[in-house]
Amino acid sequence: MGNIVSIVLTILGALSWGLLLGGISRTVTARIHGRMGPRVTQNFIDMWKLFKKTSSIHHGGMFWMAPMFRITGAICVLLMVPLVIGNSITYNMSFAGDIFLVIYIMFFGCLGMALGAGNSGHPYAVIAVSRGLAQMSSYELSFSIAVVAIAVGLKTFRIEGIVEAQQAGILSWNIFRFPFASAGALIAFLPMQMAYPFGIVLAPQEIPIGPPTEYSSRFLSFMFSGRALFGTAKLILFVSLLFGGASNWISLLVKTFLLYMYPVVVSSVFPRFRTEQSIRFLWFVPTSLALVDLIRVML
Amino acid sequence: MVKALAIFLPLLGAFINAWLPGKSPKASRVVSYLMLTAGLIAVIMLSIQLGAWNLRDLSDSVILSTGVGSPPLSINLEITAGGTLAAIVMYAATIFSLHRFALTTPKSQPLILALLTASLGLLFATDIFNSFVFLEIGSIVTIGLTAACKCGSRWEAAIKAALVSGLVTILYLLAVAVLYRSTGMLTLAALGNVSGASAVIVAILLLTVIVTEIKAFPLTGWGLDFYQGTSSIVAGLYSATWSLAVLLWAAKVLPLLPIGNPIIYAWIGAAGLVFSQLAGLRASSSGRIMGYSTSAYASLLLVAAGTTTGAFYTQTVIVLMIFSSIAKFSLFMLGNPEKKDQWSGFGTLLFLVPILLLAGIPPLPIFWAKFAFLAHLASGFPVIFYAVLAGLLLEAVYLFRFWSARSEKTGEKSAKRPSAVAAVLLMLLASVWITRMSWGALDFSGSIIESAGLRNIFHGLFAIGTLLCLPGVFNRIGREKSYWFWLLISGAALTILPAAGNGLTFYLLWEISAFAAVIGVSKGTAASKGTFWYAVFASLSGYLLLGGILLSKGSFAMAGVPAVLITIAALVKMGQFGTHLWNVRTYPAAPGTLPAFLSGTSSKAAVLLLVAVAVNSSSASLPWGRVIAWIGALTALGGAILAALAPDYKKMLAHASVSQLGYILMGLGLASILGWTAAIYHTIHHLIFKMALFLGAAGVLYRTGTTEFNNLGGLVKKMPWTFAFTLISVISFASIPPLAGFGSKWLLYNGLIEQGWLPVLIVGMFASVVAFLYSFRLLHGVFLGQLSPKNAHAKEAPLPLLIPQALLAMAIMVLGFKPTILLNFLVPVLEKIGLSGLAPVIQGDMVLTTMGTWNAWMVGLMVMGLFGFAFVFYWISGHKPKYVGQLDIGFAGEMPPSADEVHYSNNFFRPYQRALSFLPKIHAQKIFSGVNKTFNMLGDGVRALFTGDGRTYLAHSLIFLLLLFVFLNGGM
Amino acid sequence: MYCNQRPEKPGVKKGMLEKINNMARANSLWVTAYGTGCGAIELRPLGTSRFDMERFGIAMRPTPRQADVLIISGYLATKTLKRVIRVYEQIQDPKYIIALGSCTINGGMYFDSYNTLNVLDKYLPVDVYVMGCMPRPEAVIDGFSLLMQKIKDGRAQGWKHYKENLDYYRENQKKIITDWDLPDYNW
Amino acid sequence: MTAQSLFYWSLVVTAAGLVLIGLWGVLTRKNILRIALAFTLADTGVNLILVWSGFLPNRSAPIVDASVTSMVDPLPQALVLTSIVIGVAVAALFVVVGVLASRKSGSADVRRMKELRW
Repeated sequence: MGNIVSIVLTILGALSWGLLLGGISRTVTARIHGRMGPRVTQNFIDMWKLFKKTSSIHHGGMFWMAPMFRITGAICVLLMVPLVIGNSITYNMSFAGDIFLVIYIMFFGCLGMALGAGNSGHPYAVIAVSRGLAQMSSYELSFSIAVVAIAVGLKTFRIEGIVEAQQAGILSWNIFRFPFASAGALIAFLPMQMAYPFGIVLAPQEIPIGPPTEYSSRFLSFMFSGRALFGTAKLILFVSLLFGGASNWISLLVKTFLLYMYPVVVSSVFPRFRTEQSIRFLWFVPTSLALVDLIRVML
Repeated sequence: MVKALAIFLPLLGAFINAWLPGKSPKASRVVSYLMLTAGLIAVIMLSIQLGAWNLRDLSDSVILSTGVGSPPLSINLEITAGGTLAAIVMYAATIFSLHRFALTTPKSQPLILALLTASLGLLFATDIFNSFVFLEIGSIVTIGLTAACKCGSRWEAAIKAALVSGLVTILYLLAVAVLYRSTGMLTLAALGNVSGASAVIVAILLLTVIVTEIKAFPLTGWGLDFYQGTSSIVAGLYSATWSLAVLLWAAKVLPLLPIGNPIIYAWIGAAGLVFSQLAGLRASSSGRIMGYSTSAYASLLLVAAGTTTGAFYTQTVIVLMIFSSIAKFSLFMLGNPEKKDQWSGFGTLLFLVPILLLAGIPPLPIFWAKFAFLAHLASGFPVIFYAVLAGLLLEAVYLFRFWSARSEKTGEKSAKRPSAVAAVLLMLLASVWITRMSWGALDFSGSIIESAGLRNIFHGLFAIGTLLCLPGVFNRIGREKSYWFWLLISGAALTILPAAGNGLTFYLLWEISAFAAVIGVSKGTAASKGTFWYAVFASLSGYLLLGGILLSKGSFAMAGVPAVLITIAALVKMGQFGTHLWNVRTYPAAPGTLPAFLSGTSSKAAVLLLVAVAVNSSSASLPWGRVIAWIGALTALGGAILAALAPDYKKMLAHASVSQLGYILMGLGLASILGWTAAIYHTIHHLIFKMALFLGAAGVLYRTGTTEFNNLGGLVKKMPWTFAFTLISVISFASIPPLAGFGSKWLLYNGLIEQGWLPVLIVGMFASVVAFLYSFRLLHGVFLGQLSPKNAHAKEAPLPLLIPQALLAMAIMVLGFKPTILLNFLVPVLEKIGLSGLAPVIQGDMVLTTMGTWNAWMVGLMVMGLFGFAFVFYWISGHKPKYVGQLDIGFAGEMPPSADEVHYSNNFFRPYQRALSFLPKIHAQKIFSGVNKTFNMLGDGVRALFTGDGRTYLAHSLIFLLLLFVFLNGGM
Repeated sequence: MYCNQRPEKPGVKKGMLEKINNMARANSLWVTAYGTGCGAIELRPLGTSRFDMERFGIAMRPTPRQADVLIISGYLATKTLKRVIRVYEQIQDPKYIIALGSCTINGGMYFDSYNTLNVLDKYLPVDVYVMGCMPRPEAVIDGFSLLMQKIKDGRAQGWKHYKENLDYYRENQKKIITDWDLPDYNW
Repeated sequence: MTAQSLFYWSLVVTAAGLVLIGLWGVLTRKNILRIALAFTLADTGVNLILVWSGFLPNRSAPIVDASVTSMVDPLPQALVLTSIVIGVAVAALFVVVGVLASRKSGSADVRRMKELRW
């Protein structure tokens, strides 16, 4: 029962935290631009407004179900990662699988969203999916190398085990024990968060906002909440993988906040790659970084 | 009395015919038929008397003496048991071709009967000079028949035959003179008595004569020109009577020649086989192709003469020569493809059986002879064995090209060719007969794979895979022809395959399965190319398998070269690493549900083969497991990228199939329990999802008539169930939890990490991510996006295609949510084999390895629970969106002009392709066309020998003679 | 191929919840990035650091599906009207129109042009007019704040009016668009 | 050298010469009829060799009458008869086919009869 409560609270908390972080990031970006920016609660208002629009359209079954896929996929990732180490009630479902399961279940939501975009019939949506998948297949390369290097180095695939192995002080964090793999993973984190210079999926200037082009009203609000959840889940995953996890709630919030600001800041100062440039960059730079640690682990 | 009748009735008929007035063709036909039928009966009686039908001992004989003296002044014939079988064929061929001669050249009846007489005489002759007489009669009649036929190049063909026969006369008589001078005798047995310098002279003269007459390389040229130039009827009769007689006569003489070590025949034959078949690759006219095939069998005769003796020699030669002659007879009787004969249905089968016979496909008779013969070669003459294998493979290539070029010219009119029908029936009867006799050599005890659990898995897979393809066989489109029979045969052979107890049985079932599928593929639309590639690669893997099995003496406990050969055979069958070309060409061309069978079920035979090799080896591992795993990994990656860029639904699935098979290889290469668990798991999983996908593709093709992405899209509205099943399969093969695909990847990665094969792991993981590219492309290109107006009439796929898909989708769900059902069965089975590594621990729904955990049931519950919750939330929140069509999109205030213009499908992953552009473009196609070009060049080089100038052929014979002289003198 | 159904007439919603909803709507105005005339140039500075419309929660959306507000920026040519109708009808309810400049009120300096609509109200339900030729960004922001006030008060009901009187608007629109090929309602 | 051995050797030399000339002619001549002639020459030579194969010194011809006590082997001579007959038939056929073939190709040149090749 406690587990169920924990799961519900985790979902709600992650949603709020994700939306709040989104609002903060909009403000931060505005300040970098020299603007005032919206309220930090702006994302909540937007969500509410979208949720309460009185009409909406859909283009078919997959279009209809895509937000469900998206939210389900995001929550699955969220629940597979233990939140606060030592507090076993916050481990949620993480006993059911290891890091490989998390890597693959991340695609669940992506595929769902891609299917919805495809079903919408809008060419831009599909172009964006094509770009997104191409890019995803590229950054997953370096990310999976980094994960394998860390997991093999620590001799466990269980995320819990990976976090526990980092509890011996700040220098035992994987970012210091596996600096190259971490660098690779952190570069892969940028396209994961659709940050510039890798923001080719949503590219508002050429394929107006990509996959959710046709999504309106309540569908869009589901999409946004899915994105917020997924973003939070990825943050927690990265914190667990590289930054020693969290031993209490404060450190979880602080670490995820700081990690969230990294793509926001990078994103604000970079222009965008072309698709093939992005793919090639991701093939070579982060991959070769991550490979260094993989070779180290192998030897 | 019977003996005499059997031989001389045709002669009598010829004389009567010659004296009959020319204006009564009917009477002469009656006479001919009477004489021939009576003769045929006599020969059959003789053969029964001599016990020829058991094919065990063919050397029994009776002597037929004529006249008062002894040979050479009179004619004495020794009627052997084997010879009577050939005589039956000759008689039958003459009878069945008579009506066609009667149609075209009614006056040629005496010639035909004379040809038969000469053939029979030569077949049974015991004397050198008698043989000379028959040889001359045969040549003269052949030239006469050619000159009498109605085709453009007859004079040229005749003059070349005449030139060669003139030279042969001279050389032969010289040999006769020397022999007589040396021994004072002219019987064939006298050849053994000659010694010293005379022996060399006699040997080289007669060998040259024989090689020229049987048209073995390099003295083939005149035969090629003759077969090409003469009419197909003459060529058919010629090959079934005179050519057969010459071959068997040569078989009789060759062992008697005073040549020292007969291995020289085998060398000439083996080299000739390779070179002539190289040149054969370039042949295009049917006559010439048959000529090259004749040359191949003549070379085989030489090899047999050089390497075997006694009853085995007789048996091999009789079966090989008789049945190749029948095959050529029926092919010639079917006419020239240049004349654009059209046929369909039974006609194509008529054409196919002889081709398969010539290529030595089981259970046709030549297969048995070739198998025994090659086994003999493998045991003692490895180099010759390899050369013969290579030559036979080349022969198969051009024969299948001939067939596939032919099968394209199908039409409405069915040819009525009783002669060919009779020949094909004869071949089929003979194959039943010979198979029955060889039945004892087969072994269905399953002793190749000792583990009954593994065997049962594969039995079940093959049976289920075949059964699920069967309901949809009648949902064919347009020009596709009925293929269910071949699907059934192929599936049945596969289903029995795991029970094979020895190499012969395994190879037999393997080839039956492969070539039944080849025939099935030929029933598709525009299938000629697909058929050709499939046939060629099936032959390649078949011959590699054969080589491996024979080199290890029929057992699967092997190492070294045989194991490598067999592994390569399996890789070719799986389409790995460059050989994917055949998959990519075959699957799109195959009709209806056949691609599902090929990709889902048939390719698993290769997995079975690898398993068989591994479980019989000492350490339960494949040779060079690491290399195999790398091949698997690279193929998985390359196949995935190619699949993402493929422009056609079925082509994409073919690439994807190759890619997914790569994972099985990675698992098998590991040789640990985890790896094998992953491999077998993925084998089952691949069968399930690939069949579902291909059945879905069959449905789409059936309803829309196309599989090109450019013409598809938006079908989800029209075919929702097909889409749903395809979606489940796609999610599964993209290895997204909670469906079945994740399990195989998880087990595989655990296995790879356990063994420390991290680079392989990385490539494999990368490939699995690239799989997302094509999985989305597949769903979008066919089902999502805009519905093209071309497909507005499409509707849901028919039930026979849908129900199997539904079952498979259910299997995916079950396997995904409760993989422990399978693992609980599989892991104990694999633990007994003796693999290295630790087995995964299964606790309830939890699967544990040393490093990872996986609870599929909990994951499944979580995903389904969340999904269900979201679903309910949708409903109760009162959200009622309005459904609008795909064209109602925000399109800058405009209305999309047409669905086709807003459907993004062409060059879908263009940016990816651009990003890949730094790679040199290594197309497997280019490599293979390079190979093709090389072979063509070699073939051109070889066939430059055959200039077409008759005198060149004479020069070839003389040079051959001189070389023999130098060689044998040097040797002595 | 196109959905041809007529829209249902929206019901009236009142109460506390609706007020909260209206607050949210007013503070999150998403604008279709669609310029119909010269006034579009005045919208660009709104996003810059000087005027920064984001502080009011106003954002540009590239697709009508996700927008709330359509800005008719200046004179509306007869040719453009068809596109504007389609864009407007594709926006999901509730939706608002801000009309910029004199031309939208009475034709402005183009009042006697053969191709400019003089009174926009007859063709589309305008919620807020912003006068000027052209109105400066400050004026546009002023217009937005007016719209926000109207929404908060529940008075921005142009979209309802449009749906209820679709026949009237269609009749007027069809007078201008002689080659009418749009569906009955652009979903 | 006795007359017998002179005869013996002249037989051998003539026969061998005829065969060689014939083969040379077959290989080098281009006219189809000349080739036929060359074949006939070679044929004759071969027949002589056949006769030679039964040749025994100091024997008479195998025509049996009272005066003959020892004769050469009669068998080859019988065979030669057959061979000659066959040779005639072959030659006749060759010439017929050659003439008709040259009519078809418009020339008796064997090099022009290369429609069928490779």
